[in-house]
Amino acid sequence: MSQSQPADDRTIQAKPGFAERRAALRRSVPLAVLILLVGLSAIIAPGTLSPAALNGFISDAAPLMILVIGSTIPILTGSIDLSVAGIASITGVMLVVLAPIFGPWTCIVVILLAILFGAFQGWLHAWLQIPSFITTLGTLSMLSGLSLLLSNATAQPLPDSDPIINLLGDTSFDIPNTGFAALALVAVLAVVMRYTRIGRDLFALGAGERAALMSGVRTVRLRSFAFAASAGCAALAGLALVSVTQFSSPTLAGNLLLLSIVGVVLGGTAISGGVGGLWAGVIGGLITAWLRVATVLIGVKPTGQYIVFGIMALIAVFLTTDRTKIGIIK
Amino acid sequence: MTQLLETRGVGKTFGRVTALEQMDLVLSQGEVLGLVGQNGSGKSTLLKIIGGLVQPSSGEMLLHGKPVRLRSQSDATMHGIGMVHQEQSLVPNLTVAENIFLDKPNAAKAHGLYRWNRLFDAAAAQLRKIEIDIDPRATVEDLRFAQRQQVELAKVLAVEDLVSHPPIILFDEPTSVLTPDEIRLLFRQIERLRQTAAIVFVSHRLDEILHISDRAVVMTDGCKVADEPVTALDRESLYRLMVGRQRTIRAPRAVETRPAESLTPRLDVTGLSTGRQVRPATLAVAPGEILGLLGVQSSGAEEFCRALFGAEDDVHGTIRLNGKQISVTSPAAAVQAGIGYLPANRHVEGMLKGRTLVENMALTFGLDYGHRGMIVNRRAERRVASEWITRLRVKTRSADARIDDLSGGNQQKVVLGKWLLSRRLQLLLLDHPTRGLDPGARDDLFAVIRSEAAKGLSVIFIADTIGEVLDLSDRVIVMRDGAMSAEYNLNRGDAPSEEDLVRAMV
Amino acid sequence: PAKAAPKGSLIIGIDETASEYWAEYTQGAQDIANSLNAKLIVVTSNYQGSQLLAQLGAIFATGCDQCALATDPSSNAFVKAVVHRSAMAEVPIVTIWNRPETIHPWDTDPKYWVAHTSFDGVMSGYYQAQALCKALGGHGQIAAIEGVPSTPPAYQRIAGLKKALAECPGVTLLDTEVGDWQETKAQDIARTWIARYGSKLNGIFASNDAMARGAVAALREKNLNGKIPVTGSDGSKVALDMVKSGDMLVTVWNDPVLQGAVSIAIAHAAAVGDIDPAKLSHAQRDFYLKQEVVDKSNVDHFLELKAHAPVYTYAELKADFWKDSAGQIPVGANK
Amino acid sequence: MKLISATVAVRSAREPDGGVAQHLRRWLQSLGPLAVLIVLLLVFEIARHNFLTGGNLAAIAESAAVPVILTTGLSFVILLGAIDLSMEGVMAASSMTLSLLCANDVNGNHWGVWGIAAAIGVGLAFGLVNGVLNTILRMPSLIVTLGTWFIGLGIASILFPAQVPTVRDPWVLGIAAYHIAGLSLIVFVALLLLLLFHLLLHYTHLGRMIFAVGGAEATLVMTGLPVPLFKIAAFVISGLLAGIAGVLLSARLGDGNANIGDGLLFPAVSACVLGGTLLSGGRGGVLQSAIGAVVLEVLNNGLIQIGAGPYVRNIISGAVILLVVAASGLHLRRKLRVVK
Ligand SMILES: Nc1ncnc2c1ncn2[C@@H]1O[C@H](COP(=O)(O)OP(=O)(O)OP(=O)(O)O)[C@@H](O)[C@H]1O
Ligand SMILES: Nc1ncnc2c1ncn2[C@@H]1O[C@H](COP(=O)(O)OP(=O)(O)OP(=O)(O)O)[C@@H](O)[C@H]1O
Ligand SMILES: [Mg+2]
Ligand SMILES: [Mg+2]
Repeated sequence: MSQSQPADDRTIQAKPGFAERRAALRRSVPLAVLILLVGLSAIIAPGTLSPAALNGFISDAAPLMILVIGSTIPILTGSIDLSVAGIASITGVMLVVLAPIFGPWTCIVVILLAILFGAFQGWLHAWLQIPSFITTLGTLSMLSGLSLLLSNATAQPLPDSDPIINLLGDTSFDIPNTGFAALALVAVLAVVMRYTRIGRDLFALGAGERAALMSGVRTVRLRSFAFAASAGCAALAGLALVSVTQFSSPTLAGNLLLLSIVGVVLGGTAISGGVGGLWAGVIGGLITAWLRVATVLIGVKPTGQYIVFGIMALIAVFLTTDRTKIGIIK
Repeated sequence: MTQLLETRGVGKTFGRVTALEQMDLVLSQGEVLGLVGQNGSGKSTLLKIIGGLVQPSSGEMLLHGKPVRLRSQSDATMHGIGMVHQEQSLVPNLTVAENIFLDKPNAAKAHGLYRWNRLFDAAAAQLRKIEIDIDPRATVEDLRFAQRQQVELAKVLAVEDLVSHPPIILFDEPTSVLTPDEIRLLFRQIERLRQTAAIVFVSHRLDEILHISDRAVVMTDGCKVADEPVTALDRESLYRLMVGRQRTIRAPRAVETRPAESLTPRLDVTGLSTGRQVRPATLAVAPGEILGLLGVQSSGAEEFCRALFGAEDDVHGTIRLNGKQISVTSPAAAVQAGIGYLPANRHVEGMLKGRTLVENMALTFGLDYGHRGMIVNRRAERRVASEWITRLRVKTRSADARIDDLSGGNQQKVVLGKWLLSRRLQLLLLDHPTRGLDPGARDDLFAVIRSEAAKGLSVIFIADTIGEVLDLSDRVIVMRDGAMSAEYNLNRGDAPSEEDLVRAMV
Repeated sequence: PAKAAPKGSLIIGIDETASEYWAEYTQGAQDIANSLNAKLIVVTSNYQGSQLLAQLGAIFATGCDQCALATDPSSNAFVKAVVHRSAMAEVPIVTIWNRPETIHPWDTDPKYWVAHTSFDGVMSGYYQAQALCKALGGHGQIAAIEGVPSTPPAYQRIAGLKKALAECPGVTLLDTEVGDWQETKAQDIARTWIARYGSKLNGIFASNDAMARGAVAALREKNLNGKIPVTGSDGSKVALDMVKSGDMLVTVWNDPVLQGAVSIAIAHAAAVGDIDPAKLSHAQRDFYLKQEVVDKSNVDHFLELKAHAPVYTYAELKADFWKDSAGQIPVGANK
Repeated sequence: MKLISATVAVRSAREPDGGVAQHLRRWLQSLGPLAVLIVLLLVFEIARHNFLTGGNLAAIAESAAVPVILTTGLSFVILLGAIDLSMEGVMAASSMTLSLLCANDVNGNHWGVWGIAAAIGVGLAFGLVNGVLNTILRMPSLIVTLGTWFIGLGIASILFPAQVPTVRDPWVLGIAAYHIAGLSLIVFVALLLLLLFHLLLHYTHLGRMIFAVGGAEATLVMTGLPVPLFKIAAFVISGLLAGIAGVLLSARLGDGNANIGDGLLFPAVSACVLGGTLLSGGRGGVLQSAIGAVVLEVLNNGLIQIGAGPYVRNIISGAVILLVVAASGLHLRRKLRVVK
């Protein structure tokens, strides 16, 4: 075009505006809450920051954190995976059942099975277009029935020579290996999320599925990936759990489902999708793990523990939820 | 003429953006006011303030000479002000009757209890008033788009009965999504209301403004720059007032620059049909060719494009791109093959809400600027996106602004940028790309598309108006009832008249 | 509120707070704490082993000198982990109810896992079924409601039931359903049975008192309470009342106060050196506590006991921690 | 009008046909769950011949009564597009309140009807808190109600006296004990509530607006309607009915129990979805949800009748839920449909 206008009023500012800076501030609230909590507990009970205590905390928090990180991925796309705790539980059961067949490879096989299962359920949800809430509620029911059936509803000792379980149950530099496993998982997933198209597409799906679809995002495949990832993480969490207990049980991960949802939200990930991330999962997982023991740390009477946990969780969510990015809150 | 409403020095700022400044406007009974202006010039904001949806930051409004504050839409309704939105504002899972009375009290729902039959009767009366035959018991989402638009109209026009004084009716780009018949119906209603009401009518189609309004107000950057009777205006002068420069007349492209007769067509479609609409269609597009598709609603032009993009169910037929047969089972497969699609409904299908411009633009082809096409390179993406933002003249504070904060026309440019960013795009399908764009922005857009086509991009283009098709296309195909009914090659001097085209369409 | 557990604290891990059984268990432990002038710390797992582990971790974090722990590990799966966690903190531990067949105090962290104690589920089931057999005159059909299947008391009690039925061939088992120890589930199950079996159903065996209450409530809906005998186990107040009123046939008295007192006292004894785990016999490290059948004839005695539970003191128990032992847990009991 | 005819229309690709067929399809669709119910009844009758007896049907009615009440309340929240997970906690708190305020064997209270009112009031208060946290403090309902679930359990465990409080109040016990035509009052209370709330949903402004919020919340806000009030009202209804369910369950058990609601939440959510009250909001209603609840009870009862063990039952009911939801949505499958 010959008579093109000077683009003076249309130049692009490179400097971040006020809104961006405020958003950055908002994103750091969960971390601030975590630091505040840890600081408080250190004041109340100075021993909590001793190496031994921290190691205990890491080994207790690792399964939950892994579960939270896994659950974050489907939630980023706006779906939800309610089957994570069920998968974590059945992992232990499968370990016992399959050990005679696969020997030292059992853990790998179990994780692969979980990933396959997750991919299948993601596919079921996306391809058949069944809401994830109800899909995973259904599979949760089936998984718990199956693990009860397979284990005959009993706790069984793990095969004691499993190399991966032994590795997970061990420590390096006096720090539980499950902690390192969680870190490695975060690192791998972070690279995938940041440097491949998967991460970008996941967020796009959460921000606006139709638009993402019409921009060439493969939604069915991506959902399968998201649920496969969360199932894989859940299986890893299950392995971390049994590496501590050394026994499998069909109800091993019990109420970790609810805690993992709390964890996802506490990290600042929006349940409606599109907002949040792995880092949020890590922080949310740590906050939740801390909340779980906070009642004991601050000496709440046993009858008050539920209430205090509930109220603390609500306050934490109130502080960490970024409402500016969510138009309508359901 | 009695003066109904007056705004005095009304202004509105959103954060640091000034959307509207010192607006003085008078609305009088018996007058249709045409409101025009570039994208982002503040038309919608002004209408929303009058309609009670937005609170002004400064200034005051006088209704019948008395100052008023409108706190919400229903508040405005109670004062006899109704607004037809461009995006429909009906509640899909309620009945037609409920929607009509959503923002108004009615005896049939006094004390919070519904007397359904009375409510249906009251709604039927409203629908009868504007000669619409729709069952008030129907659920809105079961209605066709056109019917919904009529319900929307009925809902707004029902304010007439609410007040004793003449109502004020606001239309924000109502025609951009209507068919000719529907537009005719709308204009008939406007003619009917003209005597008893004050009307504000916003459109980017200058012809419509000149046709229906008595007075035209032109806005630029939130300010009123002209306020004149339409008799003193013509298309050219209005355009100049709006855009601030001369209108570029289509420069007929030299025939010899068109590689139209090259051996392998860019796109070669045989026997394409969808379960719903398109009868088997066969056509070819040459590299660098701009093909205009014309047709009334349900002519199948849109389905054809969406089928090419893999967005329709039950698609049959063969599609060849550059001579190679491709299977377009999903939009992702289409993108993979190098086909892009600019959707008509950008709010749902085009934009990632809540995301920045860069994120929106880099979504599909950002990876092409990464390392080995596998690893994301954010810096490179940002640079390319910024280039396109400048090139498309997107009016924005920053490339990192959220797309939601842009005006509609600018949003459209960003969505287009997402496709143009690509280095390997073969074919771009434009589905009503100028919808909501001001004439100046439309010319910018056309210029960009022409220059991309000159570099070899093939374009299929479904236009808002026949004028646009004639403006941009090398070749025009008219579709009717899912099949092609006529073809004109504009570059061969085979230019049809608008009458010819309309005849082929209906 | 105190944070670091003071020297000599007693810690107990219970499954839930809103339960008569666990309240009485806590009471027994509180008695001992009072007699020692020690602090009692209660953690609640809500039946979640991972929760228990994390909370114990938090308590042990600050170090705990001469502390003692008595806990239900919440399920077999967590026994080893809980014992190990306690051993790492050098806190002697006594477990109750849950122990996998394969591990024992003397072979797993033997220095700190002082003992395991439980009630004999086989015996309990056996007593109940015998009473049913007798009440039905040796002829009839009964149905059984089982607890959470992965817990030893659940399968032990059903095993006891089957053992008794083998000796009472006229009575047959119509059906078995899992009621997860829950009153409401048992009520639904019993209601379904009443509809399905009608007059064929002559008695209901419930593996605990809560489920027996649910069964009685279901019978009451059809005015069948007192007509179809119901048995339970635990000896809860409501069950005793129902035995007295005739709604229940028998319950088995497991004294949670005693259990709480004995379990924490043994752990404390090991913590302060009053006993040396290494010198204890297997029968002292893995034993059942006594239990008794309650029927209409002796229910008043137990109601009296309920109203005025004896106050245990450490000094008193120290004389013989195993006074109320019913013997070593036999091999295979936790299979 | 030449220039106007020169415009070409734009439409979103998929358009309903708007005709009679659409109504018919919608109507048939709403009958789907009912068809599932009938099929299940027939299957179980064929498998076990005494399934459709008066006694067993009455047993199903008794078991379904409380789930129906719960799904009725939950439906209001789900219609908003939100979710209420707090019911198990609410029932625990209301059960404890009831059994400690009405005549019982633990303390000297005998508030009678006021005790019932107080217990229901507890449910109402929970609903109010949920609604306020969700709408005023703008916290997602999923997490708010997860928090109040814990708080409800906590209140129950704080209230719990040293022993299970047995209810002695004849009024309370009478609710479960009094039978008409072989069915306890609980069943009739459930039917009454179902009818009442169905009418509320369809014949009142509040009900219709709760329905509308799930369809187009932004539009209602823009219109200037008091949307937060509607949402709070929906949560209050849900809490209220959970409170009533707590009372009825306690009446049936004859005592106060902190675990009284255990395991009722997820079936209730499934029931809503099975019946056609979709989690995305704005679809379905209390009658549909109630059918879903009855389907689940029939399934459960039938599986017990044919002797399926508890584990197999878990597997089968999970599979049935998936199958039914998948089958009922199959005709809606589209390339561009968004389901989360
Ligand atoms: N809620 C808002 N937040 C931030 N900026 C806004 C908001 N609403 C409007 N604006 C800005 O105010 C200006 C005027 O917008 P408005 O929608 O009134 O323009 P318009 O004349 O209707 O444009 P179009 O022709 O595209 O419809 C634009 O720059 C727009 O980005
Ligand atoms: N709540 C809001 N928050 C932020 N921005 C908003 C909000 N509401 C409207 N806007 C912005 O106001 C501007 C005008 O919105 P409007 O809906 O009028 O679109 P428009 O500019 O008229 O476009 P179109 O031509 O598609 O109608 C847009 O930039 C829109 O993003
Ligand atoms: Mg506008
Ligand atoms: Mg616009």
